[in-house]
Amino acid sequence: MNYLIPLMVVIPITCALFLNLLHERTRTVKAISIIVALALPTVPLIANYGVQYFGGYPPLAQNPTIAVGLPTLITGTALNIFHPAITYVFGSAQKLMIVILGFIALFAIYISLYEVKKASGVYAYLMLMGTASIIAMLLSDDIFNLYVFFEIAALAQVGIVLVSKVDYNYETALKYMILGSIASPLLLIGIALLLGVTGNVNITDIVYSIQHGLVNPQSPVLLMACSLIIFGWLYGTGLPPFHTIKSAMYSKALPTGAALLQAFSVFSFVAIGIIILRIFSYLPFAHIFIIGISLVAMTLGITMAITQTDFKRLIAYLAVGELGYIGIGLGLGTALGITAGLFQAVNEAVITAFLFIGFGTIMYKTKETDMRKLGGMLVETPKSALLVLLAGLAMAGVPPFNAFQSKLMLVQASLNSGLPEIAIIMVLLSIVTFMTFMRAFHTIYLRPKPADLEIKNEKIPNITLVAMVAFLVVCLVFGLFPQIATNFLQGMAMSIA
Amino acid sequence: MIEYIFMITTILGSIICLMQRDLLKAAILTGIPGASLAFLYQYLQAPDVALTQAIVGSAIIPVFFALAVYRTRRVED
Amino acid sequence: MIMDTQLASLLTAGALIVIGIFGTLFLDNLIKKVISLAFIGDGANLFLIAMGYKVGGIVYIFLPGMSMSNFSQNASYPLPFALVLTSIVIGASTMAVMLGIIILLNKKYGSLSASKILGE
Amino acid sequence: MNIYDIILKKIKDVRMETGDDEPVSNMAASSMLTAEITIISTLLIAVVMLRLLNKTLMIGSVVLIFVLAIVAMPIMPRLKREQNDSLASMSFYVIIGLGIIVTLFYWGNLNG
Repeated sequence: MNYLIPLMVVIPITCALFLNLLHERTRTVKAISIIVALALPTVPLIANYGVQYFGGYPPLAQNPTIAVGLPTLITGTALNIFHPAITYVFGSAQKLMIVILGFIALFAIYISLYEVKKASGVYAYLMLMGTASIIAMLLSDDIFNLYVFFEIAALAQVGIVLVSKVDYNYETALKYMILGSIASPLLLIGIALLLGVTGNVNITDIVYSIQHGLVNPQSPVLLMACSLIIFGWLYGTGLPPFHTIKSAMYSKALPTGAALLQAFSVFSFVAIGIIILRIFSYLPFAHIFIIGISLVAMTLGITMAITQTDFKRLIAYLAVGELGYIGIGLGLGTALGITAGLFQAVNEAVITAFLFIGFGTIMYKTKETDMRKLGGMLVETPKSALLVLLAGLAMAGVPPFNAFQSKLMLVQASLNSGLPEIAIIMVLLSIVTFMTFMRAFHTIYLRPKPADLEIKNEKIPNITLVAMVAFLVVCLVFGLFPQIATNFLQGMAMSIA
Repeated sequence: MIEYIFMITTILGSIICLMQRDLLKAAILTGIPGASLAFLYQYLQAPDVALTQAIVGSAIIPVFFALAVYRTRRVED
Repeated sequence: MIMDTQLASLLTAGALIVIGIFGTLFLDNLIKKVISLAFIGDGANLFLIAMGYKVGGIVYIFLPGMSMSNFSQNASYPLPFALVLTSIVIGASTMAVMLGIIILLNKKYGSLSASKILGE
Repeated sequence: MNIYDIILKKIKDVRMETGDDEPVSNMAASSMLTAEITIISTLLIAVVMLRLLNKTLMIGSVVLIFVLAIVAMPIMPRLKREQNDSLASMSFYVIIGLGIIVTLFYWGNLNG
């Protein structure tokens, strides 16, 4: 029994509920948040790989004591290997992704604790709840369990936007909830159709049923289920047609919240995307569709980013556009492509969190997000300006940083699959990404300071700089030694492809 | 046979509820599809879900809506 | 019997979803939008319940005195029903959050019109 | 009148139609121009992938899209206006997207 696997989800949820009760006790809230945030990346780091069956019911084939005396109707058929319990699978790919998610959540929580005078238990509660549900989505091998945590994550994201006190945050949150209440029942119906055809909610068993001919793979009901699950996936991750609302959500959150929100999107993209690939990869059209929607997301996200005047919205659109690169990797469907896609997901989560927190220092100093009213910040914050510049270089895929390695792998994968056009588009859009970032950097930092810009005389908290340096170190390590990451991810990619 | 009646009341109730101009009436009328669905679940061999739906659908959700209407405005503008 | 109960309840679920989507898209009042969203959720739940229904079956509760083989052949499939319980509660809590935001927005704008509050 | 002025004038015209009365700065015009070129070139390169299906179809559609893009030149301001933050347009595109996805999956897998 490997108790650390359920604890990865249980610890943050329990502490989150507890934090919500402690409303006024600032110091207790701070102490508990610091300890729990530290636990987020360390627990998956020390946990051993394994499988957790909730309730202690492994499949009958692995549990001979129960199987004794059962009729052959049960032990002789596929029922023998089906999973009766909710199953959590913790492999090497999950380990890397959960550690990275925990790392981002750790710094988001620390910065949120030190940037405000009075630590708010509610904000920490929402961040921990969201992180726990995304960890559960990555671990879960049960599609309904995934749906439940998907809904909790959506509510936590809305909550993070609601507490931000940015203008028009309530309106954006309500829009997101309305669109979500259209999309998530449709995702539920997709799961219901899958359940109706295969009689199962465990993904391994569904894949077994489809591959061994227990159900007809070409049945139109399965096609319908695939399209509805893909629609729910688009909603959860902010691919078009949901890219406007998702980028609005990022821009209405606090910088720490935005950094965490995009990490949620990236990892739920990976979690649900892998499930779609595992179940429906026998449909040739599923791959074509994933590549197509990723291209649309990249193009729309990056071109919309160029035309923005609000820098938070600009990074938000860039974050949506970068999701397309992961989708290309998953959609190519080869082992190299999927490894590259997963690697890009890890890199993007780190880099975008880095950028959101880096540009967040501007908001901290000026309370202004409109680029037309900003300028000359280089003199005020030289250290964070340098770090933001490095983050932008990393996002555009400049060597020695990590995104260079993953984008190179993506280009190689698309060339190997005989689709050089995708490689050309990816390179082109990387250049445009770099140009967009440099435009924002120039207007905010380099151009002369406008006369009416008020700069508050407050020092940026040290923890913010520490967090940015830590993200930079992760970027450099994965950039110089990409094998560290790809070795973790390769196993999962091989099993899907 | 009786389940068909509940199906019809569910659909008609939801349409009538959305056609009201008085929001308080609309809020209370959401109880009709909720309660019909609870009976329907009973006939579809799911008694435990029927119990939950009877509480949530015919009591809690209409009360939520009615409270929201009470705190905001009653007539649609 | 014109139509079997399972098909009829699937059609009812479809009708509820269509009514809900229509209401969400075309009704301007926010409270009515949320009521329509509740109908979409109800439709999805009814759909799941109809998946587990078995024509001529019995309720899936094993009472003392029942024959094991009769039960295992005729009982309806309980897994979807267990899922619906969770789904109902999730739907109700989402609804509560939305209504809370609507009350706050009504204070700010003095109106419940979606085109006034959520346009642009 | 060089090309840059023509483009600036076109963007101003489109702005005028939409009632958007912000002054058109150099920066805004050049970023609109970059976005415009990016979107057209991405579209053209993506269409080349149709070669896997049929070569004649690919050549025909590349030419067609090139001509259409030249005719409908300032695409980006219109595209930006479509992707605004109002709930009505967002839910419209969501429902259209749902319709397209469901249709594509039926058609694409039953005939593919």
